[in-house]
Amino acid sequence: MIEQIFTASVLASTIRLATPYIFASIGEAFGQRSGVLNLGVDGIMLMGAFASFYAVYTTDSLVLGLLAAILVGGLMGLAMAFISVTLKARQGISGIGLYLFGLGMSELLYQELIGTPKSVAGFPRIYIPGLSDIEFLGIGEIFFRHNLLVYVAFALVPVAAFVFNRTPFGLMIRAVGQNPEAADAMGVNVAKVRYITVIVGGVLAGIAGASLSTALLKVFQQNLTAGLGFIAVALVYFGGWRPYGVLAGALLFSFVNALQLQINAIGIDIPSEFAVMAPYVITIIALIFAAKRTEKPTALTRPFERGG
Amino acid sequence: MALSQFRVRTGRIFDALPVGVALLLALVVASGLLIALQVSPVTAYTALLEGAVGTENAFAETLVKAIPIMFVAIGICIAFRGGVVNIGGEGQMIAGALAGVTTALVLGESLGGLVIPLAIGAGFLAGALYGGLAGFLKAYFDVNEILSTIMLNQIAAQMMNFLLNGILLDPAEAGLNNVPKTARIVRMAELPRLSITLPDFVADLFNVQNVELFARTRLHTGLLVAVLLAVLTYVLLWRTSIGYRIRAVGQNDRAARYAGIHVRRYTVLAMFLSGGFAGLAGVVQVLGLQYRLQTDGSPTGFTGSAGFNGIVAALFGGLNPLGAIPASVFFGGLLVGAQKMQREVGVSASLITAINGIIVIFVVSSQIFVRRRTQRRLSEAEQVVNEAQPEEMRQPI
Amino acid sequence: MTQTLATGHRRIDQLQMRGIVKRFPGVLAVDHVDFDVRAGEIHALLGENGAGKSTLMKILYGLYQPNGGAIMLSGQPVQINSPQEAIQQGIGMIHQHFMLVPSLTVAENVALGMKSSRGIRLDLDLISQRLRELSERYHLKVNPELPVWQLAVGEQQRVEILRAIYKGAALLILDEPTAVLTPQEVDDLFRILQQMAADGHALIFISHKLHEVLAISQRVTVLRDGRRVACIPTEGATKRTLAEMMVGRPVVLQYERPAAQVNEARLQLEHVGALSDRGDAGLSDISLKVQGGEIVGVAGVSGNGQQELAQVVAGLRPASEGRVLLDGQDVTGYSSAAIHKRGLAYIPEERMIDGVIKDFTVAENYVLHDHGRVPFVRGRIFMKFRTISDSCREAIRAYEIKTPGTDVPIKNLSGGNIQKLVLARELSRHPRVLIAAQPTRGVDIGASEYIHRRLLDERAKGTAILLISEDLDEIRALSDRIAVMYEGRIVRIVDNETTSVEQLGAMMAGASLEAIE
Amino acid sequence: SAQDEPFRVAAVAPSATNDLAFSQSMYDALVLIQEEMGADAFEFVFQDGTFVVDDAAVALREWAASGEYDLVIAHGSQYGSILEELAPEFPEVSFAWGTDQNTFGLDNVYAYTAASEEGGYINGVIAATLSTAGNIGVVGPIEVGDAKLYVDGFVIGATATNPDAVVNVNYIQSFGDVQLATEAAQAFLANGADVLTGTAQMVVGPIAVAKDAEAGILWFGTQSSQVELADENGVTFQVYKWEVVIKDIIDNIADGVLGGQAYVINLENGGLEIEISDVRYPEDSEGRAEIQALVDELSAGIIGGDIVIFPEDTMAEPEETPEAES
Ligand SMILES: Nc1ncnc2c1ncn2[C@@H]1O[C@H](COP(=O)(O)OP(=O)(O)OP(=O)(O)O)[C@@H](O)[C@H]1O
Ligand SMILES: Nc1ncnc2c1ncn2[C@@H]1O[C@H](COP(=O)(O)OP(=O)(O)OP(=O)(O)O)[C@@H](O)[C@H]1O
Ligand SMILES: [Mg+2]
Ligand SMILES: [Mg+2]
Repeated sequence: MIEQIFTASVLASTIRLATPYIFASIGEAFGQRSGVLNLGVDGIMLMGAFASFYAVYTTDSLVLGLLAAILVGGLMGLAMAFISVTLKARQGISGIGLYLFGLGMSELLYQELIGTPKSVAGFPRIYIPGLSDIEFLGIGEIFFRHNLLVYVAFALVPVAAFVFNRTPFGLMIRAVGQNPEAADAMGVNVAKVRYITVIVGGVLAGIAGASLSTALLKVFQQNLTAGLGFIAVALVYFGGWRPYGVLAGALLFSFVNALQLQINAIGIDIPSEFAVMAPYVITIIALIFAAKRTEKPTALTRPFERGG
Repeated sequence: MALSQFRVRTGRIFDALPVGVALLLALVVASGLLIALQVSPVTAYTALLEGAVGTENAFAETLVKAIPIMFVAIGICIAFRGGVVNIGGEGQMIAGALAGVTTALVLGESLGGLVIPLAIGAGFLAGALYGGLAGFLKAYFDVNEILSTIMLNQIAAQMMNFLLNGILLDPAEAGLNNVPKTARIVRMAELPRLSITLPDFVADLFNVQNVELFARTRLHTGLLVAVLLAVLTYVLLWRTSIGYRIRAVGQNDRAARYAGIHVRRYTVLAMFLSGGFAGLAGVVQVLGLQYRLQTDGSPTGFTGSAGFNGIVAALFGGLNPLGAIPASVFFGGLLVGAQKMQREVGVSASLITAINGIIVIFVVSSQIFVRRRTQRRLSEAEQVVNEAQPEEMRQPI
Repeated sequence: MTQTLATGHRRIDQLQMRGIVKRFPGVLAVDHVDFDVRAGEIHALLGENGAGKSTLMKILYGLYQPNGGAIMLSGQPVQINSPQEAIQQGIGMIHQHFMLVPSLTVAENVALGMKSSRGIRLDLDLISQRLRELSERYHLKVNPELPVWQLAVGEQQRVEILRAIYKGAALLILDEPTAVLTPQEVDDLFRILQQMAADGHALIFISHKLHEVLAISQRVTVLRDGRRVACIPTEGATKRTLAEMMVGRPVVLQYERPAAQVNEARLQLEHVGALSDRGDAGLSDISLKVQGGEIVGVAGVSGNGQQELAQVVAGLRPASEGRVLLDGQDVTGYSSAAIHKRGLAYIPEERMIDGVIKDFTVAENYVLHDHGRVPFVRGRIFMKFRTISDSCREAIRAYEIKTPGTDVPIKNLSGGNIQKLVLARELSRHPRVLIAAQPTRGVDIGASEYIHRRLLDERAKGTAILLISEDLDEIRALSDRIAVMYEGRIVRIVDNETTSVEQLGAMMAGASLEAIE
Repeated sequence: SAQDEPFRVAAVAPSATNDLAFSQSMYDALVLIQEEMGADAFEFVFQDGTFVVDDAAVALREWAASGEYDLVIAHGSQYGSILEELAPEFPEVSFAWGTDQNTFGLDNVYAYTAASEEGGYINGVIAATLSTAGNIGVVGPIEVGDAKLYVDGFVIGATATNPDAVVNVNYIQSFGDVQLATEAAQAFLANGADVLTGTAQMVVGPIAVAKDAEAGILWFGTQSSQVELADENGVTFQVYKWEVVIKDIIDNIADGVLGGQAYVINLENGGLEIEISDVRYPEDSEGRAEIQALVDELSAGIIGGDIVIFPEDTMAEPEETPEAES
């Protein structure tokens, strides 16, 4: 029974489910650490998902697919930066506006350019030589038989942690997110830093979308993300703005999800509403008991304006 | 002071020019899309306008759409002023609707007219408790409210599906497994429709006899409740000690603690009230409009995203309950008009969504110019320098 | 001909500011002010709160853009649009309201905005290294690894100074750098400044302490209400002449303190201990008694437990051990509200964070404690704003607070005026016990004098006053008894009259009693 | 409306007209009718993406009030309660709604539904026959409407054919969450399933899973043809032909009958068709012949009443009486 539930395939599924969350949440963490809350992640993901899907569908080139996602994500990030940093608009609404735009636009383009659901070959699974054959605890299946973007997502976490904690730029990001006035007084270009982080966030959200449409699901459909981007934002808070915390959140959430799917798959009969509820409930409960080590950017959502 | 504040605030809220310009720009940009789809922007926008305010019924529908948005927005004002970001309107609406419809169904006609206040009370309480939960987790367990409210939205939706498929399922539907819905509430529990008889002197102006506005429309008295509560909430926030404490906690919790304010309790209270208003939005949708609770299985199926639009409306309204009123009506019109536009020119729903996004972005971006104007105006009027400073809260969003 | 300084910066032979004008909504902060400073000179800038000192300097540092006037560096007209550009020009500034990022460590705050010697990797270890050397050399005790939020204000001030020295600007602006330093630290700082001047740096020094100005500067410029009223050589100037130029009227600098008429013990601490924010023992075994009608001064280098002491008494920090008695009643663990109700008034140290709500209006801040009490509410709920602004206007008049009105958000007032409002608010409650933490920090002579007199009046009324200050002159001027704190303990409680400054200084530095006797 | 006037239809539907599922099935029907009758004889407006129940109310009311439309269609059983309120206000307008059999006893409301269990049963039988592992996974949205009918029919058909077959159903509580549907399908495969089926828009995910899997996984579809998407892996698809109903309604309205009738599309009246993938089974490949034979036999059985999918007690077979229960 138990060994029927906790199978290697469940953990492999966890890894797959977590991938888009990791991309999107890490990206969002960049923006938020510098003080910009972007609620438009879901919209950017949708645009990225469509862009890369369309590129792959028409050219069969995965490289172009990825580039398309990066470009579109970056552009939407730029838009968000312009609205929230230069025009100092309320970040919350700007994000929601961006979301609506992405939601509608991606579907519209899909209807006009593709029409009915199609599927693409997309990113193939890459079996890491040697590692992927490890039978022990199913390690091979769990970790080493995924597509490229899955590996990239997990590699992204230590990189982000390094940038935040070990580089001068990371220092600027933290300072700008904590006390923009002080950063400004020390000659840091607050606006520039925020532009960069928000654009990075957009690019990663775009890739998150691509990981869905061209790597994991290999189809596109209206509202493909089904609100995934909002969960991604929530996970940033779960992770206390720390890359490894975000990773933990994404894995926990995805694991419980994979678990409830498995429980259904092996025909255990519980009301599916409660099964579907589980990841959300567990995530909250986990945070209640989790040790709160956060790097909360105190200037989050606060536009920076010099006194005079 | 409250007076001058009032003057300035309203001054800001109704500072329509930049908003108008932004709106025009947004429509210009959007017309690019329309043209690309071989649709005449003129026809499209005419339809949009007609659909929003073109006819008596259209305007009624705009108001109908605005009602739940208004309730949520009022609550959002309280939460944000208290330094709590409430993204949980959707879930709280559902909680309120579930409690309200259950009350109405259980009571039936047993208590006569009492059913309406009781159901509404139940709706408020349920929403308040659901929102208060997030506030409690924030205050005493340091669980970020943005996370918890987003999660609680999903949980509420599943709860709704579970109950609608189960004990709340309309008995007449048992075994038919149609899209789940509750039984219809008794007529006695329906909020009365709202119609306005023009006072004679007005009627005479247009030389018409005793016309009754909104007579054959779906406009219901929920609108009056919302407007009334908006005013009361303004009083609560800026004229009472409770509001003072909520705002103090929202602005500077350390000073609030020094002032002897129970920081945690007021954090919870802010979320409690905020959730309560969202709950009202839910129950009023049921009692005033749908007369039963039903959905397509998605939360939005019932809420129509009022839980989110309420946030946008509140922020457009300058986090001021009075500002929330016009802002909500604006959004109601936008959404209803867009539907009309979709029907008239046969564009797909997705285009409408995209255009709404563009409009939201442009209008919110225009706020900076509103602020600049207010600043200029105020530099002249010295005794109200205060409003010149951009609002700075612990956590505006 | 320009030459480079020891720090490698290009030397600034002369700074000239001509006809500078700065307007804020409702205020003409700087009104056609001329100001200049030469390499090797220390030029003091004096003025009451709100005179425009900081604003003028912020313009020089690129934080504000002037509405008029010109700036010239070594004769070249320059346009300084941002601190970045100021820094590039070799201008550095120590800000009155610290510009530190609380969550970052001291070293990180220094590293911020600088190139790393390791390219994309931070070189914090090197920076910490260098900081240690500097703090050794200049006797400015700081631990580079500690996050700034854990530092007391005085320590933060030391960080600001160290950072400025570390970055070694050719022109250095010091906006009230000594406000929170001990006498020893001030002496050390002055040595540093003279050293820098000798090396050819140009220094601008802002302070409200006239003896400091007289001791360190070669020239003094005095601002009043945004206008320059004088620019004179320090030679020949006296405290009195300077004070009168600032205030525009004769001022009392020495006031006599009648013998204390003490009554019953109103505040007692028995072996009180408490944790600091760091989680270590911020207070240990504090026993203290304050009687009505006396002022007990608490002296000590900042960060030795004074803040914790005040918070515990005020109910803002739980006591880990011991008892706090108010009028003989045990109030340990009471909420701040409850304690306040029992007649304790508290003037907090960090007034901008704890004492007021920046975006609330002056009137709203005036009723921070009493917003829920008669006569300010009707039916416990509805606030009577007419009554509130009336009594607020009353206080503004009585305490000579400079403000455009009661409707202004308090953040627009200058430091001294905010402090006056806090004082007015706390005294208006006729407290039985008053805790005054750094009551005149950053406050000009006029206001300080005023505040001191008010405290003495309170004393005469029989209120028990606990005066916590890092300004020894203040402690000496007001206290009957002095408790010296070091590392969370009370080293000793001495009589003001019979103790010398040297002895106090030694105790503050933690010297054992034997060493002093 | 007079004879020379075109017949005007207005329809509102929850999802997009290209969802390969519920909404598209009605949209395709209207397009087909228009092709047959000609654009000058038949016009229609279609508002899609209206999953917010209340938004549909606005559209329906406006269409009804305008008096320009001969038939107003509310395509989605969540719209029922709206019609219940609306129809009495506009007795001269003819309404149709589905999927349901309830006309609220109003004689200007038509109701229509699909006997989806029939195609579900046939798909189930073929699935069980072709499944070598005897393990089948079903991905459903929420447990209601024609989705439930199809799934129930499928399970009954499969287990009737192979009593030992493992048939697991997962209602993922969403019509749109492709990622969840995909992982649900993955979970089925991981647990040994070699045949998948499902219903609603999000099945595009599971279909992609079937195609992506190393072992050839079979896919069975419903609501509309998914041949294009499923190509190699698709076997049979139950296709809705709403035009059967709509045409009949048009005739009735021409005769002045505005409603009061409940329709069921099923195999018998040609409202349901079983399409065999011509990618997997090209014309006159003998594989196709077998499947065709099976389909024909089962269809005959169901139509002839030899095969009773739901024994009486579990669920009332919809009967075509003007007075449906209300
Ligand atoms: N950050 C802090 N610094 C110093 N003291 C604190 C801090 N947080 C809490 N305290 C002390 O703990 C007590 C409880 O904190 P607080 O007053 O914020 O909670 P509360 O709102 O009173 O909650 P409750 O409803 O449980 O009383 C306060 O009265 C205060 O004395
Ligand atoms: N950002 C601002 N917005 C509006 N008014 C301001 C601002 N900064 C300063 N002021 C006003 O300008 C005047 C000068 O302020 P400034 O801080 O320069 O005085 P100061 O001489 O530094 O006083 P202090 O000795 O208290 O530091 C004051 O009246 C103050 O209220
Ligand atoms: Mg308490
Ligand atoms: Mg100053």
